[in-house]
Amino acid sequence: MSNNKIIHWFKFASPQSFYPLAGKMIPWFWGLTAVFLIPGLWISFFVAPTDFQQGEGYRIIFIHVPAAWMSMFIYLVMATWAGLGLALNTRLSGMMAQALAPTGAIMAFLSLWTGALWGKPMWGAWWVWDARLTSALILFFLYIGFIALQAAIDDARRADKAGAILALVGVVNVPIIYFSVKWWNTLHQGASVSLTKAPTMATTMLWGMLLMALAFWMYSIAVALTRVRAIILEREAHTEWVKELDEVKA
Amino acid sequence: MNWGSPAEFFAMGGYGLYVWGSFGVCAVLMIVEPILASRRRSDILRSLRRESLADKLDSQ
Amino acid sequence: MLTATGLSCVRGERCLFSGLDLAVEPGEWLHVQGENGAGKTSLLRILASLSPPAEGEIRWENTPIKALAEDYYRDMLFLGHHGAVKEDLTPFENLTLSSKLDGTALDEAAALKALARFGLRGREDLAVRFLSAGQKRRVLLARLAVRQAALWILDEPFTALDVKAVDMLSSLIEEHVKAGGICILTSHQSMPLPNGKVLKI
Amino acid sequence: MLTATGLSCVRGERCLFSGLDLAVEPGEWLHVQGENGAGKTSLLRILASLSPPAEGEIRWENTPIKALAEDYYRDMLFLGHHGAVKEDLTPFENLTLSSKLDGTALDEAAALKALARFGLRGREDLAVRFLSAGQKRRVLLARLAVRQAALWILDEPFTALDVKAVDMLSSLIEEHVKAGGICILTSHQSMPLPNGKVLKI
Amino acid sequence: MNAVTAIIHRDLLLAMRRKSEVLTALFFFIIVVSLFPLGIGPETALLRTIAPGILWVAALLATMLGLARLFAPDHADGTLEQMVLAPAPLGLLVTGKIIAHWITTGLPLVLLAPVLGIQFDLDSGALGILVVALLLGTPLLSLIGAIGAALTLGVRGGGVLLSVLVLPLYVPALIFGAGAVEAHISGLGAGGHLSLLAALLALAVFFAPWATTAALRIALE
Amino acid sequence: MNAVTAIIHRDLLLAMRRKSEVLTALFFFIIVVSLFPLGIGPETALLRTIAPGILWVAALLATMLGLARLFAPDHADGTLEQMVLAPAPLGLLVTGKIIAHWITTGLPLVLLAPVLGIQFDLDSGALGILVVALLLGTPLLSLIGAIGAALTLGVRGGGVLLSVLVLPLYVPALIFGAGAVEAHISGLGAGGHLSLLAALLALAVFFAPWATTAALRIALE
Ligand code: HEM
Ligand SMILES: Nc1ncnc2c1ncn2[C@@H]1O[C@H](COP(=O)(O)OP(=O)(O)OP(=O)(O)O)[C@@H](O)[C@H]1O
Ligand SMILES: Nc1ncnc2c1ncn2[C@@H]1O[C@H](COP(=O)(O)OP(=O)(O)OP(=O)(O)O)[C@@H](O)[C@H]1O
Ligand SMILES: [Mg+2]
Ligand SMILES: [Mg+2]
Repeated sequence: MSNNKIIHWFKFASPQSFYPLAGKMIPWFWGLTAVFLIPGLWISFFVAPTDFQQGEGYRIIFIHVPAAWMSMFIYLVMATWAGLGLALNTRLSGMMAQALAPTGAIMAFLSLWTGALWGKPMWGAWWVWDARLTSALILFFLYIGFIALQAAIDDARRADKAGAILALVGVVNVPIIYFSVKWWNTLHQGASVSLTKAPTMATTMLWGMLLMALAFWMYSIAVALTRVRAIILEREAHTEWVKELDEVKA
Repeated sequence: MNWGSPAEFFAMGGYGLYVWGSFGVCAVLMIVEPILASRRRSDILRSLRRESLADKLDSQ
Repeated sequence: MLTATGLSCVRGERCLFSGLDLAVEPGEWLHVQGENGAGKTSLLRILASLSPPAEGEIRWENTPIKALAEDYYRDMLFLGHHGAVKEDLTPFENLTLSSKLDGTALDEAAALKALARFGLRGREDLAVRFLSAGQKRRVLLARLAVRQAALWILDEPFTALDVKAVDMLSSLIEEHVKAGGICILTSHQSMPLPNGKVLKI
Repeated sequence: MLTATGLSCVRGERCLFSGLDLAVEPGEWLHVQGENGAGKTSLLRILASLSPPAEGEIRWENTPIKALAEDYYRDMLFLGHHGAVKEDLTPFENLTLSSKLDGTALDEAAALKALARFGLRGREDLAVRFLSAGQKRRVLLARLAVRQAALWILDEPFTALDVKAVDMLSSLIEEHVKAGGICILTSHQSMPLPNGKVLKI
Repeated sequence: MNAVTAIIHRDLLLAMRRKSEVLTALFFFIIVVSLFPLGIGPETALLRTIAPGILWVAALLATMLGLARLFAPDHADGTLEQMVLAPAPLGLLVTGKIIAHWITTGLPLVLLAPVLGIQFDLDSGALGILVVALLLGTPLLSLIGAIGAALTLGVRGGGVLLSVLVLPLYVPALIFGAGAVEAHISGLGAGGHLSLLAALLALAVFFAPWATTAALRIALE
Repeated sequence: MNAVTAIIHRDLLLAMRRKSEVLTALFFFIIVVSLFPLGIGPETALLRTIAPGILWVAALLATMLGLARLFAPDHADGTLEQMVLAPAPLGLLVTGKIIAHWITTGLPLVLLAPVLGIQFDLDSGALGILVVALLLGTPLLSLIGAIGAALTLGVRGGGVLLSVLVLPLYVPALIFGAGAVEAHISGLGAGGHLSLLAALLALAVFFAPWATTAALRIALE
């Protein structure tokens, strides 16, 4: 591969060219969020039938499951960015990881919160120390650890690298915690959506969940891009290109 | 359509507290988070603008 | 020979220096001077490869130090603000253990001799934390005397030393440089040694 | 007036000094000299009532300092090897908070002025841990300049300071002594100030 | 009095400067509490019985971890010397530091404990007692802890030594504190335990600052 | 290789110089374990069920306490800089330090655990499994902990931050370790848990020194 090509490829990984690009993408992702969210909510509340066992309480599933999925997915994406930053020493990667962490933590929190609110009517307890729940809690702690570590380090470059190591070590941990379900008797529902087996859920419910999950996904991208723009400005405050930006000169 | 009246809708078959507690917190967080994120950007922009103004005054 | 080209160093939003070039030949020493906060410590840490420069490159015997890594460390000795002496160990233990880490074996007699040379006779077996400020620094000087390294990088080595110890250290540096070594140091006092260059930042 | 009679100091099994007498009048300053490990720091800590002497007594304005306790602390300012600056706080916060602890209110302008006087302009809001060795000591000098105390006890105050800062500190001490204050200090450099006495241990 | 507020102000400022430290102390509490079910297993009934004990032990440990940093940084950078030499009585300054310590570590624990209690399926009455017991108990922990922190100051192996000194002293607080909640759950009143806790607190308020001051003077000699 | 033995030698020497530190880590372990019967109450059957969990949590906490001092003193006095600048590869030196840490904190726990297990009325089979599990688990704790210690080096609020980082990473060790003993007690074999623990250890032996070294270099920049 020629040297030029590498440089070209890296161009998008530079904060300078990513900043305006992200600015252009944000409205689109907000639009997509709305596109998925509105029919998603419609199905959740007005199309999906009442569950014969759980009554209306089950409608929490339409945010519980997307939040739980996103919390795990965002962690993987965050760790990937962090690892890229460590390996290739690109500035943008660390910023992306830092921008994703709070969103991931919020998703993890939401899955815990909605799960707890679901558990009270279904199981009669806000919380049980079941493997699935516990592993979601640990995931939340991993996010908090990542955020706290980055907050505690002043130098941004150092914070990125240290955070990257932590994220990578944590990623080894996630599947271990997740699969330890097998060694534990569990009250929580197992995965009912899988690629190999036919879905056991009603199709309308499945559609609602998928739409909501897509909405959450688009939302996460939009927020992360918004945040990464702020982070880029904070870190590159004293570079020429920032000083030349229209919104700064104005 | 599952609901006869708005009251029925808000009662959620007796699970109103739990369902709206979940959706409510979810909505609040998802509204507050983007606001905070863009606030963070406008904060840094404001200080950058002040600085560039100060630079201009210096050079005059 | 140590050369650096186009070094620059940024701390926070402040650029301490930029476009700094230097070259020190064997048999020379360099006195880095500058006001408080000018960036002397930062420069020395960059030269010792402890922190990377914002820009520029450093070469040792014409090879970039990044590529040399451990080979550079073998040739180089860095003494910073911190003593790198363990307060709980005695001067003797500190000296022998640090030379073991450097991969050079130091026999008992040589260690005792070096300590005695720097006025630590009678304190060999007292934990370092009981020593006075100057005596702690003298333990480091003993290390300087026993470690074979071509390049010395010393950050304010004269701190806390009394007049006699300052003389001893000066002559140690003089010997080292005469024998074809290189020494780079900072100090707010002036140093009347031959073959010195001065770098002001 | 500070007088000490028959002071002795024992560390481990070593007697650092004994039967030491001293008297310093207002308008005088005392330079404690001695080799590394002679016991200067130990003496100064005893005079500041931080550690008790093995024997002997210290009087301030003819009253034993033990009896004076807080009244003595109000009149006395001690700066030791350690900076007593909080690394996480800014120079400005360090200065105002420490003067609050001393029971003297310091307004913002006075604090900023004192910091600027010691060349910390532009570093008022940078956490101290980012400062260079010399800049950290300069924060202490600013404290010296704002605190009203009759008796200054300074352990190696010139460490890490560059030439300009050394001059500033010297003139600060000179002013203080001229205004009827007392200053006791250690330093391995010689100090050409009027009204100085020397104590060798 | 001025000096006390000055020192509280300073310590809170320092705590804000390292916000993450305060938050992480809280998370430590949460994490330790969550570790036990992981080690013990998920049965709700079992966990409910041991919940007060676990919450209290975790509170003890969380308070204790922060103790090492109560005087040590001030000692290391010489501020403590300056405090001893300050014109204000050392006892007052020490009280100020203890109050700041409680505000930054004890108080958040008290506020968080009910949430964790819910995870262990405690009912609202038990949660109320838990909060009251912690409200009385955590200042006690800070006060006793300060003595230990002062005694181990500058001593080699301080951190661990500190816990060995302090944890036995915490035992009464643990017994009455966890006991109060358990007594409530098992239908006996919690009143007796709580008033004993209050009595201990009153004792400590008078005694601990004095002992801490004495220990600090010794450490600095 | 020479450098590794040199560093182990030095760290053990330092540990001997502050013998009290090693001993107090042990005492901490004992005290934490003993606090639970105080907080929970004396029923033997209850205590027996929760014993493995409590012993493991206490072991976790005891290891964790010592972690803060794994690199911090070397960092503060500049020795770490010298280690980075030593001709031997930093990874080897780090491995040496981790080994020394395990010898001074992990090993004593392993030796002491059976005694404490007896206090909770565990039978000899369970005690055997406990020892084996700890023998596999404590090096794992030291290895993972070293990464956390290196990451929080010189960072504000290091001590507590360290625990927040490290404790979640300890969870698998805790689950399989305590799980092994419980599986044995409940009649299922402990083999599965133990081999998982061994697999984790093997993974950590390769991965942890590397991550620690990288973190140390970052800390010193
Ligand atoms: C605090 C409590 C809870 C937490 C932390 C939690 C966590 C999770 C997580 C992490 C997932 C994603 C797992 C996956 O898709 O493989 C999930 C999915 C799910 N949860 Fe929960 N949950 C909680 C409570 C509940 C309750 C009380 C119920 C219902 C009674 C419930 C029902 C479900 C269902 C049906 C799924 C979807 C499973 C699938 O289709 O894959 N959860 N939960
Ligand atoms: N984050 C930061 N933001 C702004 N300035 C910084 C930051 N970190 C360090 N500095 C500045 O960088 C400089 C570091 O200087 P350095 O320690 O290299 O000085 P020095 O020449 O060794 O001084 P001394 O003679 O006092 O030892 C100081 O002026 C310090 O104020
Ligand atoms: N436990 C002990 N046993 C023997 N000697 C001790 C003990 N503790 C301290 N000393 C000695 O006491 C002296 C303390 O000296 P001090 O720190 O007062 O010296 P100083 O005059 O300030 O020296 P410097 O110029 O180096 O600062 C040192 O010589 C030290 O070796
Ligand atoms: Mg310097
Ligand atoms: Mg001295």
